[in-house]
Order: sequence, then C-alpha cells, then structure tokens
Amino acid sequence: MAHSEASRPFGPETGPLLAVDGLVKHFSTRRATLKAVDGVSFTLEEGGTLGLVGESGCGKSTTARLILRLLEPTAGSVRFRGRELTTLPAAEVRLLRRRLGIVFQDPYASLNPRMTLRNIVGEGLAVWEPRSDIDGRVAGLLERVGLDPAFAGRYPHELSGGQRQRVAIARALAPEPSLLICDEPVSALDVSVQAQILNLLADLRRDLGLTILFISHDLAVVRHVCERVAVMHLGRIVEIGARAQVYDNPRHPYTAALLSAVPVPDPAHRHRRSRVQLAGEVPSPLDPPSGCTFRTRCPHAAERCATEAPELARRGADHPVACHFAADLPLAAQP
Amino acid sequence: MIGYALRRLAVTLPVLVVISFGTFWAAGEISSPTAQLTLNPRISPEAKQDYVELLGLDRPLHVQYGKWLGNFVTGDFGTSLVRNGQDVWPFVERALANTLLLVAAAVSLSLLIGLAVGVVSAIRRGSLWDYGSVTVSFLGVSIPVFWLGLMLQLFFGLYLANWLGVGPPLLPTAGIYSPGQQGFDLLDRVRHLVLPTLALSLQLVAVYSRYMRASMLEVMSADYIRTARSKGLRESRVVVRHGMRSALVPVTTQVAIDIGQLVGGLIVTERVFQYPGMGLLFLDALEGGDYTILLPTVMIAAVVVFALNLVADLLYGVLDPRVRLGRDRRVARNV
Amino acid sequence: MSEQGPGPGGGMGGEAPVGVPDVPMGGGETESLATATPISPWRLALRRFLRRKPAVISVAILGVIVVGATFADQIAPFGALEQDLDAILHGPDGTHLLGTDTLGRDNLSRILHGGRVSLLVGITVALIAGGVGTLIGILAGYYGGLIDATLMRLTDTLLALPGLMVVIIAARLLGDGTWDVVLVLSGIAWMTLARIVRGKVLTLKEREFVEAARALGVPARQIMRRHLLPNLVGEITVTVSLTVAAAILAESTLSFLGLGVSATHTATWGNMLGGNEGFVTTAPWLVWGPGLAIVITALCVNFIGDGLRDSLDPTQGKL
Amino acid sequence: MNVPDRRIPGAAALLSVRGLRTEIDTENGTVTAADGVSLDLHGDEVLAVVGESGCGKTMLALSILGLLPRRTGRITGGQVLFRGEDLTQATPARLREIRGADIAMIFQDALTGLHPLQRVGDQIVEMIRAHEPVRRDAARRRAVDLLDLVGIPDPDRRAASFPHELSGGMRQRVMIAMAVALDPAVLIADEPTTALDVTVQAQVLETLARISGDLNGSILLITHDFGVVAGFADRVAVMYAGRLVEQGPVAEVYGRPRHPYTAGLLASMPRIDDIPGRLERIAGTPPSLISPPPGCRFAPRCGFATDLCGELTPQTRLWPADGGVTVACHHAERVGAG
Repeated sequence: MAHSEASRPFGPETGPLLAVDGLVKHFSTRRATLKAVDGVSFTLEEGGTLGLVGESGCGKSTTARLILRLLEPTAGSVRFRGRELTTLPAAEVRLLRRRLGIVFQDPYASLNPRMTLRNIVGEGLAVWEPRSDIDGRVAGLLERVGLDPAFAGRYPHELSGGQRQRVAIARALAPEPSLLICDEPVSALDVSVQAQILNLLADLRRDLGLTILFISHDLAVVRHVCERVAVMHLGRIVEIGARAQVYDNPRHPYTAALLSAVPVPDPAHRHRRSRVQLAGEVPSPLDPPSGCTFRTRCPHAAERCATEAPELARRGADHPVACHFAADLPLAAQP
Repeated sequence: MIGYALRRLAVTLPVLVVISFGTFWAAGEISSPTAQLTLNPRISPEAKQDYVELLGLDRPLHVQYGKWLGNFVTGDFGTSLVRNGQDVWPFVERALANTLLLVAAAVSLSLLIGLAVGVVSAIRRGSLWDYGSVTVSFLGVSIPVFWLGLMLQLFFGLYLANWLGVGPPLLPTAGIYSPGQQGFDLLDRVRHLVLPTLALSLQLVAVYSRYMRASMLEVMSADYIRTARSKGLRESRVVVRHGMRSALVPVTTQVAIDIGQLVGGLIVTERVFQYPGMGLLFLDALEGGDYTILLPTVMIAAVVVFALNLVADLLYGVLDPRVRLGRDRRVARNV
Repeated sequence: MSEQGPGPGGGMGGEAPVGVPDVPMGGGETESLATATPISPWRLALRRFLRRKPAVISVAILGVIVVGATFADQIAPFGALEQDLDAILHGPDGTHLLGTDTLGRDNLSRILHGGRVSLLVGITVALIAGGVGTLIGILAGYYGGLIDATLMRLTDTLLALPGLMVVIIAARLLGDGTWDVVLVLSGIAWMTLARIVRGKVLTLKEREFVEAARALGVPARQIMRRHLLPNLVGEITVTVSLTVAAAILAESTLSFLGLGVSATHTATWGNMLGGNEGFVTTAPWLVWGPGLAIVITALCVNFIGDGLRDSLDPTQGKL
Repeated sequence: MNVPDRRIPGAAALLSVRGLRTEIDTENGTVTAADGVSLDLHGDEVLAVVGESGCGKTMLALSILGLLPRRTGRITGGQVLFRGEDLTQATPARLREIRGADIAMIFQDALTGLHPLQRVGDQIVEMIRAHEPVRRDAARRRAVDLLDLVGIPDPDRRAASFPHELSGGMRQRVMIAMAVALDPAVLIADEPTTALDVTVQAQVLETLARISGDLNGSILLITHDFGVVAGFADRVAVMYAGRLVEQGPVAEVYGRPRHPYTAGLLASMPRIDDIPGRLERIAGTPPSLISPPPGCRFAPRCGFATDLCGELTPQTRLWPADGGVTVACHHAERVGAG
C-alpha cells in the first residue's frame, strides 16, 4: 500500500532524474554567515553517475543533505523526477526519502551500536512495508552486498570497517531507492578494502540500474566511479563535465591545481609532472574573497576576478566552467 | 566581556524578582509573624492590631511585597519584624562575614589538598595511592555532612578527652567564641573554626580531587602531551606546564560555580556547630516567620550563586583562548 | 589502537572491532564470522562490570541491605514503634543489640525498618528525576530551537538557585509525609540529568546513524526510542544511580533539620539521627547506627555508579 | 634477519631498528603492534614506512623515541640503535636529550598535537630552550625565523597566535618548524599530511622536502598513502599486520613488487593517471593483531598462498640479489615474475 502511494507522486517522467537549481544554504550565527552552499546547479540523468569533488568545507556534503532535506535549503530548487522537493510538506518529505538512499562516510558512526544488523538493515523496510518478510529480505540484502546472511544477528562492533560499510549500503538499498547518494563512502576505509567497496558499488549500479551521486574529496576515486564530474569550491560548482573533459582537459585553474596535487603512486612521475603549486592560504568560508572565491590562490588571477564573480556557463554548453578566462588559459592536461 | 556580563544580568534580574516574591509568599505561608505575637501573652490584642497596621501586614500580599522591594533596591533592608524592630542589615552582615570566612577557610584548604591528590592520582593511575584516594573520595561524598559533624564533635568533644584522660575538650564544638569571651580573640576564633572547616573539607576534598583526577586523566591522554614529551621536555614540565595548565581550566570554573552554592548552602554545617552564619540565620528567620531577615538572606545567596556562575563563564574565556563568550563552553571542552 | 584511518576526518579512533577477531574471507564472495553467537553491547558491558571488584562487592552489600529493609517485619526483633519502657536509653546489650532510644524503641529494629523508607525515597526520587530529566533532555536536544531554549532556560535557572535554601523552604511548605519529601527532592534532582542527556543527544544527533535513520524516513518518535534512548542508557543509568545516593543523603539531611519524613509515623535513618542529635555524648550508639547505615548504603551506590560508568561508557578513560 | 646495507657496505646506519617487538595492552587483549621489525635509516635519505591503519606503523614510530602510551605500551624485544646507541636501554634523561634535538617528531593532527592554550611561538621557544641555554628573546627570534622558513606569512605576528587561530596547513607548518628547530639528524613524520586537503598537502610536502634538503637530515616518513611515498621517499618499507613484508628503493618496489601484499595494494588503488575500469582487489580484511594467523600473516588473503605459508613464517631475504629489495615471502619469485 505504502508502495503504490509512494511511487505515484514520484512516478517516471521525462527529463533528468534529479535537477538541482540554484541551491543555497547559509548557516547564520550571531557573528557571521557561513555560505556553505551558494548557488549550486546540476542535473543527473537516470542511470548516470555524477561525482561531486572538492576539498573539505566546500559544501559537497551539505549539498547531499539538502537534496534529502536532512537540512532545509535557504533557497533554490531540487526536482526529483520533475517533482519539486524543497517545498514538500514535512509529511511528504518522509515519502520522498524512500526513493533516495544515502551511504555515509564513517562506517563507525553510521551504524547504531545498540542494534543488530537485522534491525539496522530492516528498519527501512519496517517503516515502509511493515508486513513484508523482513527477515528474508534482510538476508537477501546482506548477501547482495557480500555478507553472510548469518550476520543478521550480529552487532556492528563485531565487524570490520569494510564489513560495516557493506551493511550501510544494504541499509540504503532496503527501500529500493532509485537514487543512491554516496557521501565519501570509502575515504574512511583502508586501501585494500576501498577497492572491494568500489567494486561492490559498480556491481550494484549495473545490476539494479541505480543512479549514483558520488561525493568525494579523492579525485582518483571519483575518476574511477563517475561518468560525469562536478568540481566544487567554497560552496559553488566551478567546473562540470564528462569525466574525460574534466580530467584530461580541465578548464578551471582550480581543477587543474587539484589534479596536479594528487600524489601518483609511480616514482617515475616524480620529476616529470608539472605540479601547479598553489600559493597562499585556503580562504575561510566565513569570509570568502570578493568576486571569484578562488582568485586569492589562482596563478592566473586578474583585476576582473576581484570584482566580478564568474558564472558557471549557462545551459547548452556540455562543459561549463566558472572562470572568466576559461577559454584562454594554458592549463596543462594531466598525465 | 562587559556586554556579555550585562546581557547575563538582564536575564538574571527577572529571575531574582521571582525568587524574592516566592520567598516572600512562602515566608507568610510557613509562619506568620503575628502568630509569634499571639503566642506572647504580654501583648494585648490591641497592641497587636496596631503592630499589624504599622507594618502593613493587613494589606494585600503584592502591596506588601512591592513596598519591601522598593526599600530593598534602594538599599533599605528595613527593621526586623520579630527581633524587637532592630535593623536587619547588621544581622545579615555579620552572618555573611562569618559564612564567607568559613567558606574561604574550607575551600582554600580543600583546593590545596584536593588538587594535589587529584593530580597524583591521575599520574599514578591504577596505583595503590590512586585506589586509596578514590575510595576516600567516595567516602567523602557518601557521609552526610551533619553526621560527620556529629562524629567530629563526639571525637573531639568526648572520646579524645576520655582517652587522653584529661578534662577540657581538645577543640570547641560549637559557636565562634568560647562562652564569656568578650571582643575579638584570634586564637579562640580560629579554634572554633577548625571543626566546621574539617567537616566541610572532607566533602570538598573528595569532590575537588575527583574533578582534578578526571580532568587530568583526559588531558594527559591528549596528543599535545605526547608532543611535549617528543620535544624532550622534563616530565615535571610536561605534567605542570602542559598537563595541569589545561586540566585546571574546567576544574576552576566548576569550583567557582560550587563556591556560589556554598554561601547559601552551609545550613547543615552551621546548624551542627551552631556557627552563626547565613544558614543559621536563614533557619531562624524561617522558623520565626521573619521575612524581613529571610528575604535578604535568600536574595544574597541567590545573587552570589548568579555572580559566581558569571565569574565561572568569564574565567573560562580568560583561561581558554578558544572560548568565545556567549557560546556554550561545553563546546570548547570537547575540542 | 591509536592509528587513525586514512582520509581527512576519518574519525575511527578508538572503536576497533571488539570481541571477535576479524576473520578474513577465504576468497569467496561472502564473509563470515568465527564465533558462534553474537555478543551484544549489553553483554560486553556486563562483562566489564563484573571485572570491577569494588562495584561487585558493593552490589552484594547493597543486596543484603535491601533484603534486610524489605523483610524488616520478619527479621527485626521488635517493631519500629514498639516501646520497651523498662529499657529507655539503654546501651547495646543482649536484648537490644544496638541499644534503645529515648522512648525505649529498639535501635536495630528501627534501622531495619527505617531503611525501607530511606531506600524507597532514594530510589523513587532517582526514578522520577531520571524520567523527567531524560524526557526533557531528549526533547530539548532532538528538537532544538525554541523547545530547547525554553527547556534549557528553565533547567539553568533552577540549577542557579541557592539549592538547599529552596529545598528547605519547599519542604516547609509541603507536609512531612514520605511523598512530600519525594516530591521536593525530585523537583531539584532532574536538572543535571536533563543537561547531560541533552548534551549527549546533541552529539548523537550529529552521528551519522541518526541521519541515516532520518534519511530512511523513520519517524521522529521512533528515532528517539530506538536510536537515541538505547545510546543514552549509560549516562542515564550512571546518573540515576548516583541520584539514589544523593537522595538518601538529602532525605537524611532534611530529617535532621526536622523537615523530612515525620518521626511519629515511621522511622527513617534521617529522622533517627535528627531526633537524637542531643544525645551525641550521652548515648552515642543512637548516632552511630543509622549514620553508618546511610554511609554504607551511599558508598555502595556510589561504587556501583562508578562501575556502571566504566562498563557502559568504555570510551571514558580507556588507557 | 638483518637488512643488509647496500649503500655503504659495512657502515652503520644512522638509525637502525633491529627485531623490534612492541606490545600494547587493549581491553580485548595484548596487541603485538610491531613484531620483529628491522629497518635502517641512512644519513640524508627519506625512508617511508607504509601500511594500512592498525598495521603498527605509528607504534613503531613511537617506540623509537620511547613515546609509547605509558601504562599500556612497552617494547618487549629488539633494539633501536641511534648512532650505535641502543635507545631502548637509554635512561629517561638521555632519551630527553635526544628527543627534539637529535630525533624530532611531526604528528598527524597538528590541531590536537599542538598545545591549545599556548601561543605557537612559545611552543617553539620551549623546544629550543629545553635543549640550549639561550635567552628567551634570542629563542623567540629563532622561532620567528623558523616560522618564516616553513613559509608562514607574517611570522612575527603569527608567533603570537594560538593554534586554533591558524588553518590546518599553517598548523602543520608550525609543527614542522618546531621539529626542525634544533636541526635534528632524524625527523620522524607520522602521517604529516593525512589530515590535510590535497592542495594543502602538496604545499606542506613541498615545504618538508625543501627543509629536509636544506638541513641535511634524514626523514622517516610514516604514511598509508602510496602516492605520497612515490613522490617523496627514496626507499620504502611496506608493513602488514605488525611485520615488514618488503623493503627497498621506491622505484624497485613500485616497478616490480615482490610481495603479494605490495603488489595487491598497488593494483587495487584507484589512480588519477589510470584508465578507469574494474579494480583488482585484495579479499578480506587485515587480521587482528591480538591473535594473528600463524605463519605468513597475509596468507589468508593471498592468491599465491600454499600450505607452507600457513605454517612457516617467511624469512626476510634479499631477492633478487642485485635489486636491493628485501622481502618476506615464500613465493617472492613467483610474485616478482609478474
């Protein structure tokens, strides 16, 4: 019953699965306003994978929480299957959440230590389909993410980090969402376990036709997972495009700097790579620079950058960049 | 800082008014001063009536209260209802001075011992000394202070004299001066202060040593202590300059708050040792229905509590540069 | 182990998997665990508690005290109000093991009977304060905003009163029945817990498992019941147990001041002391007995509370 | 067991760890964080110890300077030789002399690693004055110079800042300035950039490399990041579950890993310079160090494992003889072959 009710308002329509437009979130204290998200727009097609990359404090995790309305946006619009979410009444927000799953960063904080895996994974089922065969479906979900169904009676403290992250994925998948938001899903995991989880996500996407919004600070991981990539800097998207465009032909100086800063596990690169060294300090999000927020660290900054904030190119361009000089800059393509 | 203090005061004033009115009302409910008059057979009903009219006891409660408040805020504490119309202020002043002396003696002695015990316990965690001091401090908070007072009286007033086989008790067990003492006598005064101070101090040492132990344990496991050791500093410097410096911050503020409660909270100790301070005055006024004395007593106790809470907040800001006033100081503790 | 997980903000410190060693998977697609039965966090806590000797000994002693008080009618040689007019103010002897008081009542029997009221007051106050404090703390912490501001302003104001004076005035206003005393003491006992609970809820609310529950569409009441409350059990249990000790002490203090449970109807440890204060030097046995009963009980409860803190909240003071 | 010194045959290394065994008590049992670890740090080189969380690399670093957690940690075997002197047997006073002056440390998280209530300049001054009898104002001038050296703008003013007033990158620079204040022979850097964003990480690493070049000291770099190692270290030692499994020049180890764990890790890393595709992966999770598996500790996760691996702990050996790489694997030949 809940199923049919839930699926109708969010039924299939034409257009992108998720369309975010001008999303803004300001946190105000007595002293200052933190513009955590400051006009973020992007679309995500059904079955697509979009990576949202940026450094800590750039607003990528806040964006995820705004889409789910775990936080209330200050302004802007989020449309899911054409349906506006930001104005939904609180009661319907719960219905919406059924269609959106989320996996968090820290597998040690994201599982309730007092609950068994059965209850953790089954909670989403119990909320929406209280009369279904929860035990059976939990067993199926555990198997789906590569865990022995016999784990169901276990507690999180009995599992390793990678195993916990599998449980977190199973929990997100339980209500059968069409969009899965992954907020730094592997950055708390060890290298040897990271690959297991990334492969699992790839399998799930292939088998279940999931659409994935993948948030990460790790450009290598995003390159591996995502077909399209959006780069965020201080609450704004500065560049968005297909994987090959962004990685092989970055048009924003910040993207180029990020890419060159990533250490490559190959000693041969040591002397060959041209490292774009950024000068100066990361600006405080409480007191961002005027104009382009990257200009204080940008090697190509000009006077215009201080007075005029560059717009992310309007719709139509397949590789929009928020830089006044995007067309002219000699940015080195990466190895 | 001054702005912050003023804001706090603005919030506090209405509360003080509520407290004073509540006390005013309660005093009348508990025992009316006229009841005392009635008990005295030498006072005629007519005289009593004159008295009631003179003091305005026949008028509505809020009018009486308003009159008292008007006088109080202008510094006029009035005359006592039952103590033959004597001025109230000298009574309160003497009591306050006596109590402050006792508090100062007990707190300074307890801080000296308690902080040292706490630091040594924390550094030698798990040692015999630690177990011993923890047990004693549990004992300290498990003994009712009046019973401890009685036991001290029994010991110094009876047992010790019996065992020693000599006449006069070692220490006086009540009051602040020996019977018949005229004028000020330092030695006599101090001898009378010893037992009440001891009775209070056992509890305070217990509490302070536990504060300090817990705070010190937390600090000594911090990363920056390891850094200090890695710098090649002497262990004494690591413990004192790096450990205690930080550990004292929360302890100092907590002690400040506790001192505020002590000024109006020595009722039991003062009663046991017949020590003429705020507590004893409070009990007498309450039994006698003398709101003219009860109210200033309660108000001063309340003001002291508020003042020391404020002092604690300001101290935190001074001792810890991370704390901005007005923010929840527990936030800083968790950093 | 103190090594941090990789990646910025990977706050994995301290919470390594416990109980079961990680068993690597043998190359198959599913992973499995070695031990046969799951170990719940509660069982781990119990195990840790049983390792703490002072706490376990305290449980045993407290058990004896509780049994003695509960079955006072059966155990005590005399009734609580039963007078032996031939033995007024007698010292301890064969008939009256702990002597008699000014009315010739048997001291031992009164201690046993009095324990019933003292423990009842202590436990009831702690439970009421625990319930009120938990409720206010959870509501304030979870909802935040105006609800939080209102509830916490109330709590802070009550905490910043001259506590003992207020209690004495309140006790004088109310009567001298057992429930009057319970009411007065409960009224000032809940604030500490409310603040502790609120503080913990504020951090729990930021924990990702609560966000995950919200993201699944779990209703607020269920989040509070299933996600917040079970993770507050440590704080609540410890504070409530310490409140038991504090309430027993507070009841005895009120009784000592003549404001506690009336001595004419029942004996309590407190009113046994309050009534006999004047006989400290002439009949010290009257002061020793009930006083030691209070001290031992409070000491046991405090040790148990401390043991609970260590076992339910192992993050506190691990190394 | 001893790692042969291929650079200066017969010469003693600057810092030499020999068969170190370190135990840490935890609630669930005793963890053997380092189990027979041997490595050599030569003059003027950067040696990276790389491994996953919980493999014991941080405890190894702390063992060298005797900074293990006091109540729970202890060294139960082996030697730490600094210029031939065994630090595990040194008196506390001698250790204090060495700490900071001869061997200095940089910790992962500068926010918690710096004293929160002490101005950063004073923290450096304290370091200098703990070892040298200099006047406060002279020490302070040196502190400001050091802050300048590590690239902190406006160092005179910044010296009066508290750590929370600085950004993460600046805090880590303060840590570096403090560590190099007395020109130590060895700098132990424990995950110095892990808590930083990638652009800041690049800046800090660059500073560290520049300073180490200026001050001709050696660096022992502890990290989990193979990328950082490749860009920074001369030699690498790979640690797994409390043991060193492979050690050698970075180019050799990366180009031709001899241990299946090293090979597996390198293959399972998503790389920025790689064509996306399905990742190779290592199955399972690292073992508990309370009760590690017998024999080779990687055997349960290893595709090359045979019965032998589960029974016999592989010896650390040089293979091939001319590569300068030591490896602890029974099947190094098969792994190294491809």
